[in-house]
Amino acid sequence: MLRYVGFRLLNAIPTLLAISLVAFFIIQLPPGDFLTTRVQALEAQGESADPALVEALRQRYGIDDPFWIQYGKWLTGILFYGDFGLSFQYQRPVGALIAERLPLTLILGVATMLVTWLIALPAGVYSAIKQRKTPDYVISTIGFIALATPNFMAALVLAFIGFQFFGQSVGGLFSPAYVDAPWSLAKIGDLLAHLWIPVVVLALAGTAGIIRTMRANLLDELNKPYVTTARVKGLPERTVIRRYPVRIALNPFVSTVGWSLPQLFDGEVIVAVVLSLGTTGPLLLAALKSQDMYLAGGIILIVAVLTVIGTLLSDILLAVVDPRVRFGKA
Amino acid sequence: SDRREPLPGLDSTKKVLESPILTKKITAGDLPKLADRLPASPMVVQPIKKPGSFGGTLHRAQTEATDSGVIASFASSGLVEWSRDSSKAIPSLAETYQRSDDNTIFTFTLRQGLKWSDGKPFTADDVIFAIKDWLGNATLVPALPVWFADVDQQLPKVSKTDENTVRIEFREPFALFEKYLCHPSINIQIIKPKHYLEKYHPAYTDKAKVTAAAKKAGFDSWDQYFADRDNPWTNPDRPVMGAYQVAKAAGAQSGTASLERNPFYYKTDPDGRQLPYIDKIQVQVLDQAALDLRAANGDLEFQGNFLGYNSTQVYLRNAKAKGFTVQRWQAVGTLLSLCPNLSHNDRVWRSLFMTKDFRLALSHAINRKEINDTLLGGLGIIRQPMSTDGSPYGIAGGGRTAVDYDVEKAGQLLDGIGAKKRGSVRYYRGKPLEFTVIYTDNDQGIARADAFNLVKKDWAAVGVKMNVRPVDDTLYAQLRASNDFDFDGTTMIEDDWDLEPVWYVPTSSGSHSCPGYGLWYATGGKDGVTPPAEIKKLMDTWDELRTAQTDQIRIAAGKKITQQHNDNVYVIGLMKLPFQPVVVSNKIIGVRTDKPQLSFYYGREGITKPEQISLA
Amino acid sequence: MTATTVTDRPEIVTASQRQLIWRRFRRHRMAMIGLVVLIAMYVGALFAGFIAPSTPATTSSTHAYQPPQGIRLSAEHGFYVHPTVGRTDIDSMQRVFDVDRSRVIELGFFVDGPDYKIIGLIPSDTHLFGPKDPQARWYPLGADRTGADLFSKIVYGAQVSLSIGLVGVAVSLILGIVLGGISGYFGGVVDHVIQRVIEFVMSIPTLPLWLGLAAAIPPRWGPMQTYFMITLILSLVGWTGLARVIRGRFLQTRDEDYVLAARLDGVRTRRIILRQMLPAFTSHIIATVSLAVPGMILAETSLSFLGLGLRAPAVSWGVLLQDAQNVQTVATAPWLMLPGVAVIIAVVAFNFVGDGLRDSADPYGG
Amino acid sequence: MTASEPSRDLILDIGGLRTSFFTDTGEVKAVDGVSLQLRRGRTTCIVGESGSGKSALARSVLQVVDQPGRIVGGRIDYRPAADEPAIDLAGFDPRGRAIRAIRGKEIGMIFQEPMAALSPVHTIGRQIADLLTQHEGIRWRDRRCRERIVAALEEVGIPRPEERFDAYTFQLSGGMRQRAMIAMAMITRPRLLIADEPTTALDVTTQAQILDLLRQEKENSGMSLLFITHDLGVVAEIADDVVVMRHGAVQETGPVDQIFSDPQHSYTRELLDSLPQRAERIAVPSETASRIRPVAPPPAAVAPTEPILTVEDLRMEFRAASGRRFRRSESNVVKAVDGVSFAVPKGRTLGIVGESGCGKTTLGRTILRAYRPTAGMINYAADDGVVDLAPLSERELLPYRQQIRMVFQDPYGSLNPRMTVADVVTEPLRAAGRTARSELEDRAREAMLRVGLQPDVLHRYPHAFSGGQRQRISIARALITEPTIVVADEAVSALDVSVRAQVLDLFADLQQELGLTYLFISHDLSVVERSCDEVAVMYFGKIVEHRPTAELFTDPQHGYTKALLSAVPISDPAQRGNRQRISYRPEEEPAAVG
Ligand SMILES: Nc1ncnc2c1ncn2[C@@H]1O[C@H](COP(=O)(O)OP(=O)(O)OP(=O)(O)O)[C@@H](O)[C@H]1O
Ligand SMILES: Nc1ncnc2c1ncn2[C@@H]1O[C@H](COP(=O)(O)OP(=O)(O)OP(=O)(O)O)[C@@H](O)[C@H]1O
Ligand SMILES: [Mg+2]
Ligand SMILES: [Mg+2]
Ligand code: NI
Repeated sequence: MLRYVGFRLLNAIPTLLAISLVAFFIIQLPPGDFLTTRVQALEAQGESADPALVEALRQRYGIDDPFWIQYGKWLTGILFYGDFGLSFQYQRPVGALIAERLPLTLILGVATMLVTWLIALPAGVYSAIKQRKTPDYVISTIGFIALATPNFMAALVLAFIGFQFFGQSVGGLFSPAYVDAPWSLAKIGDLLAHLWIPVVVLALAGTAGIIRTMRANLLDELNKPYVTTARVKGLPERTVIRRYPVRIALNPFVSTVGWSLPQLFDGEVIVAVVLSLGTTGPLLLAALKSQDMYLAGGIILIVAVLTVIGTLLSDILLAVVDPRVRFGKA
Repeated sequence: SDRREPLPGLDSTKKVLESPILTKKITAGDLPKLADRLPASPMVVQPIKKPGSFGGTLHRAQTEATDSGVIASFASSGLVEWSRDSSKAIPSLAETYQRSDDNTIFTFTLRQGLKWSDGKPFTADDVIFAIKDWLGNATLVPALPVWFADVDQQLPKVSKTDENTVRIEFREPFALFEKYLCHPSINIQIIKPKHYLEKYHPAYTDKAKVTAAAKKAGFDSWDQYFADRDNPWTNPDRPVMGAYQVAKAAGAQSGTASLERNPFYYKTDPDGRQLPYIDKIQVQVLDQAALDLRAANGDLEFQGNFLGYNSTQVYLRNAKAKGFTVQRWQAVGTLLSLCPNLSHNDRVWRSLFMTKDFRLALSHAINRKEINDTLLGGLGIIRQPMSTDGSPYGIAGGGRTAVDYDVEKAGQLLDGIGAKKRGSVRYYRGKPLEFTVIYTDNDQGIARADAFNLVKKDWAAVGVKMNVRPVDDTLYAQLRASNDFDFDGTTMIEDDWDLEPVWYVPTSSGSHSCPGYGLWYATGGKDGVTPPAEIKKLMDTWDELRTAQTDQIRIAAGKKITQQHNDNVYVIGLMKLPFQPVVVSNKIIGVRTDKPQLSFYYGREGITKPEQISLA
Repeated sequence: MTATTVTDRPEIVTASQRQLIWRRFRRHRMAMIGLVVLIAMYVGALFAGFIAPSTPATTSSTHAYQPPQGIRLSAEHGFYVHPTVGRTDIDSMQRVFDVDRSRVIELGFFVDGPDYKIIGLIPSDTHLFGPKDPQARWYPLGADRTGADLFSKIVYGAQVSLSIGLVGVAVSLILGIVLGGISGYFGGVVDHVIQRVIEFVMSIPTLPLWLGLAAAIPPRWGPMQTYFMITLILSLVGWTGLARVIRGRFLQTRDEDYVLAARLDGVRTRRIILRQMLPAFTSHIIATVSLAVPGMILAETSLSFLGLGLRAPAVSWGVLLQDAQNVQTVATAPWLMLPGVAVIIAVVAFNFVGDGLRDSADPYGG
Repeated sequence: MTASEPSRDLILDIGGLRTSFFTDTGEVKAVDGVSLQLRRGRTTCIVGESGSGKSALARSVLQVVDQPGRIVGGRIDYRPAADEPAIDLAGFDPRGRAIRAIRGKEIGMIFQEPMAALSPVHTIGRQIADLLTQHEGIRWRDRRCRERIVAALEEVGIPRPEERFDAYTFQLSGGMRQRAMIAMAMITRPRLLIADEPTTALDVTTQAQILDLLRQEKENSGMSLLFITHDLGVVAEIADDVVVMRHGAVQETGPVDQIFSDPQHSYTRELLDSLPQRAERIAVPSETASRIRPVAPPPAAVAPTEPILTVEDLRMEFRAASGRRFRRSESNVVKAVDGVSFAVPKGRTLGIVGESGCGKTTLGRTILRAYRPTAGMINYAADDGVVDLAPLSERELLPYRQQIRMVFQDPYGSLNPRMTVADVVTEPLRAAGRTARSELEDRAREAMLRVGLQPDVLHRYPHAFSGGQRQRISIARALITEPTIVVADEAVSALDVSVRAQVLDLFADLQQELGLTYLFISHDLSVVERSCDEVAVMYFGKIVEHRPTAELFTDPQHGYTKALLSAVPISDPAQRGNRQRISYRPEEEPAAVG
């Protein structure tokens, strides 16, 4: 087991290197560089930058250096000093910027995931059992509508409803009164009051896919002879379904659960932007748009590492829950 | 709310002179007494409405975490500052201020006993440190900014005659220096807390030590660390002279910055109460939609910057219920315009664009009224870009050239320059008149895509084909800098362009209408496109303005530039927003009601001298 | 040998399986509704010029933010609406529409209107329905901020939005099946390499890929080229998930006896993959596709939201929705979010059709 | 209703039962008015044509008929004990509580296809424990639970039951799975056990063990047994009563002796007649011998022709996959075929027998080059000279794929569930591409008719057939290309005797007509004896004995052959218990099977 994990981790190193390289490349793909965006941003505010200064800064930051040199600098910094570089935009170390946003990102991600799964899995099972009956159609329709509603639209409309009917201060995860307050019950309550919109938007959007897959997987299993065997044992129908076909239909989900790890980091970008959540998503988006390459690169690298870990985790989990995999029979 | 029971500060008129939160600190022994904090002669500010009471938090919002505009608006401080009508400089940190008759020597005498927010004395050394060790350090500032450069990009001579007197001497007259000194984003840069920053500067501290500290903090080099330490928006430790100091920076996960009052602030009201009245400012970073909803919800007590004109309707709808008013300030920098590339890389197009009749024809061909009716319900202000009438450089009746919709005239003009129609498109020297307008998409004010598409329709009617092409920010900047575009769609500023002349005079490759000439000017003719005589004339007039010895000369030169624009329509204007909404909570006292400009150059909301506003 | 006389046409052998699926599909009520809706939408998109009473480019200075106009019916005029003139109230900044009740705009079928070309070829100016007077304006779903008819815009927008999904999914499906199939069927080194590539592509977050690639589209490209590139970008990002799934299924199916049996029947590899193995996961593929097509439609809207991809004056549902992305719209012109409803209807229809197909193709299904 | 005295003695009384499958193409009346009675404490065997509705009947009793099937009429009166009232099972809601109390507790059931009947992701112990928890309230964590299950596993003869308790289904051989299924059905000591062909998958020795076990259980606890089989030998071994079914209806019922000695119905007679009887050589009473159809004379003893297939020192090793994912395993190699050599002359039939897991299937598949052999030669005398198939590439093999065909052991698995039968059967023709499309359907119909299936089922999917029907589809598919060699891997195992006879006749006819050569793999020795010219006995991958059929059966040499022969059930209830079984165990459990 340990050897296997070790082997997989070794395998991941070239993947990660390749990802870091490509990520770094992609970030620089759009024309211009951080300073051009900076100039443009200043101009949008009515200021203008002196081209001579910009040129000097460009040299100062080494933005004009060849791709390889920049990449090399970045990578050696990470590898040897754990230094992710400095964000151009914030003029702060990238590591600190990411660390700052991590807790909320995790809270939002985990909450979303839990809600999604808690809604979707039972709904999918029920939908499969009631195949082509009214509950199936109702669940499907709701799921599809949730899936089809563009996230940003849902977020905006919910935010507006929150404002119009509940007088809620939209945006961010805390009301102004609690932002700076130390943690307390009231603050947690305030967080929950703000968390519901993004969680609902994100979770609902995710349910349809899971409902569909669960339903399909389960339908494939429901007619298998081993289900009849279970019935013949005299088990109640619920137990039959839960213990046998559902158990097997869940496997594909187990094998993807690790993948949702990286999604925590860039899945909610658009909603997070609309609702001004202080998570890593908007940070990444802003960094990409302003070509703040060390910041963007840092986040992408973390996401990539998480992906690799997620895959590994999935594989291990799958092996744990599915003996066929464990014993190499599937 | 005026009739309410006066708060303690007002009641026992001269007894409560400082904010209760400071009184508490004094009691705790953390702070010296008020008399020891104020300078010998504090600057007295006359409240706009009436003296306020202490306390409260002002809530604001912005869309970018890195935008430090709130510092310039609410916590700026300089040797001098704008007078209340923004017409001239008045001494601020300086008790007295003189400039020589020829605009070369500027002398400041500081108030006695000024203190930084950490209680350390503020002296002439802090100014000299900022100039010599920051501006004068090639690592920190690789190229001198326009607002502080003498001829040949040299640093002016700086000296102190005594602890409280600073003298800045330019070799050539610098007519705009005073204006720059008043600029709330610039004036704070000329004073720096030497006692705090010298720890991070190799001229004062061992370079190895400075570098090591920088590395430890996660920076590659000392200058980055210095810049970080020097940033009043992100570093709560940096001493300031302004009314507020950042207590928590906005980078944190909540995206919220909080500012707290500077206990050593040097201004008082006429009764001797130490300003500001309001204790705290909280700034939340929000997306535009959320910010608009916040404003509509009455959560933002006083805000103009970042508010969308298009959402005015929503603010107005909720204003009464949520207890705020929507003021209509003058909109600045919203005049949507099309800049033909006068220095086009293509010779034929360059000569065509430089032809006045062509520009006039294009201008006449636009049905501005229709665009205005469609997009702004007819409320927009139609004019060509240039200084407005009442402003120093404005000329009477300016901005009206060729704004009337006259397709026939446009056709005649085009025929006149030899751009004849073949089929539906005109040809000029064998080339079809087909152009691309680049612009960055931005729906904040006038929806650019919609406006340009309407123009496209109008121009098509006179045989000029235009492709409307929204481009990414970076690409936009790059295309412009490399002089590689036909038309640039942008919003123009009108007044105060002397502070950023590129809008009207091609002084650098950042020019919107002729970057090629701008580069030529900036490089002294080494690079770029050699401008024709009329553009050279524009540049000469600009030089005249910049080095004017007196204001008369400066203003005369400015008017000349305006006149030249008015005659030639170098940039084709469409229209600008009728106003800029500013939400003001009913609880706020002391906000100007005379519809001032919401302008970057006057510190935006800072034009109302926010240290004297208070929460009832 | 004794040959039984058979009169049936030989095609029946293959056709009947399709018939079987179709027969079951027809019993799936929601799927049938979905299919009808989809066909209607695609026909609408194909004949956009004919269906839309106006064109996306026809603006009006007096009808910006015109709310939807309900149709009235009277004996005298048949179907009609009253003409309106809009203005902005300076105090409230609200759009006010003065309805002129003394005049009517009669509506009818097969009326003259703006010129267009049927399927981009045959010029015509007959519209399915609209005001009888070609100069008059009627806004069944309201107007946008330039006074253009939203309904017409939605109809035209369907052309891009509904095709981007299909083309994108087709590309990623082909990539996914080919690469996933090769990977899963042959295994070994090929599998290892393809797996690494997939893992690699999947590890790159989509956002930077979108941004990077979309921003790299040359600015002078026309809307068609941009549209094509966007489709390609979307599908390049999308194929990996499918490939992974298909590979997994291939690995599983590869060891099934019936695959071996087919091999021993002398069936060639390509045919084994296509005819024997792929059908085993049709239901999965259908499920994935019916989720992916809407995924593409939504991705296009997301790209538009991020300010990438297509932009006005190109018309797509994403572009239209992008204009609706502000508080003002939600508060004062909610009808501008109707393109979102179009997205929802299309997505739901797609999914029900996919569901129906899945259920009908399932041999165990009742 | 006052029960009359004899009905008290009935544990199950089925009356007019009708069960139908409602398919797209219409209603399939699988059970069409069956009435039958089961006596308490007795074994009732149902025999009948394949597809006659035996499984459907069995499943109807517990209301677990597969979708889209359902009981449409009739009653199933179940009387738990003589002094208890009867309850009508047919009237219960299939998902309801009442029927659940019966399932597993009162009536146990063993399914026809044990491979798929167990969950792949639960251990055997866990799956059996469900019953204890549900019906006896013994929790999974309870120590007694494990004890009971281990004991039950031991009872059915699963070696090392402690270990197997934690084994997963796929870790067991087919025989062990079957036995685990039986253990599961019997752990609650049900009053009635329904066993649907529980021994079909087993080799004769294992089958004998299981029959013994069932018999014992019946004697010890008075369990009643409803036993479905097509093997009249088995019937003769264990039945008290026999029910003969055909076309969804009961043709004849009666005590076993009566059925065997004095069959009333023509179909029953047909069944018995078609019995390939080998008992005659082991001194059978004359009256039975008279009914036995003489073995078809071997095809005209042609002068020993050149062998069409010569296998030389063939070896096929599998790298055992266990634990691959977590341990880089010390690769333990399974030598499934371990140096096999033989030659088959053209037009002859070679039988291959041996116990489960000895490598019969692997040998057959290797000859067909389903695997690339580890070593050895497979020389095939094609029209254009002898080729060694062993080293050929997939592409080079294509021409021979039409000539050497295989009937798969597991018909269910070898039929693509998503292709209609028509497509499956014609696939080899289409692959070869030499047959006109227009001809395909004709060929399919013809092939179906040949194996005794109606062509109108061509458009059904494979799952909608009974086990025996599927097997015939497999045969049709193998024969449709008019091959020269057919490897028939347990090709008739699931067929009832009458159909089996028909198929065997078909094989024989084709052999005569076309000079077909067969490799006949089977565990059913009676079939082998009837249809093979020579027999090779395999034991652990090696051929231990290879001789002409008659010689081998009369005078087995190898110890294993002797054991095998002694375990064959004799189709004569009169012979029951007359025979000593020989066991051959040179070493205990030499290798794990499965
Ligand atoms: N799912 C199904 N759909 C339609 N018809 C079915 C289905 N399952 C079985 N049948 C049909 O029902 C009939 C009875 O099948 P059943 O399985 O009971 O036969 P059986 O007597 O057990 O045969 P065997 O001895 O081959 O197992 C057969 O004709 C079969 O084709
Ligand atoms: N693909 C494979 N991988 C690993 N081992 C295998 C494989 N196929 C067969 N074996 C092993 O080879 C041995 C022979 O199996 P085979 O299926 O040939 O037996 P058999 O004689 O046909 O048995 P049965 O009568 O039960 O069908 C068994 O131990 C089996 O576990
Ligand atoms: Mg059966
Ligand atoms: Mg076998
Ligand atoms: Ni024939």
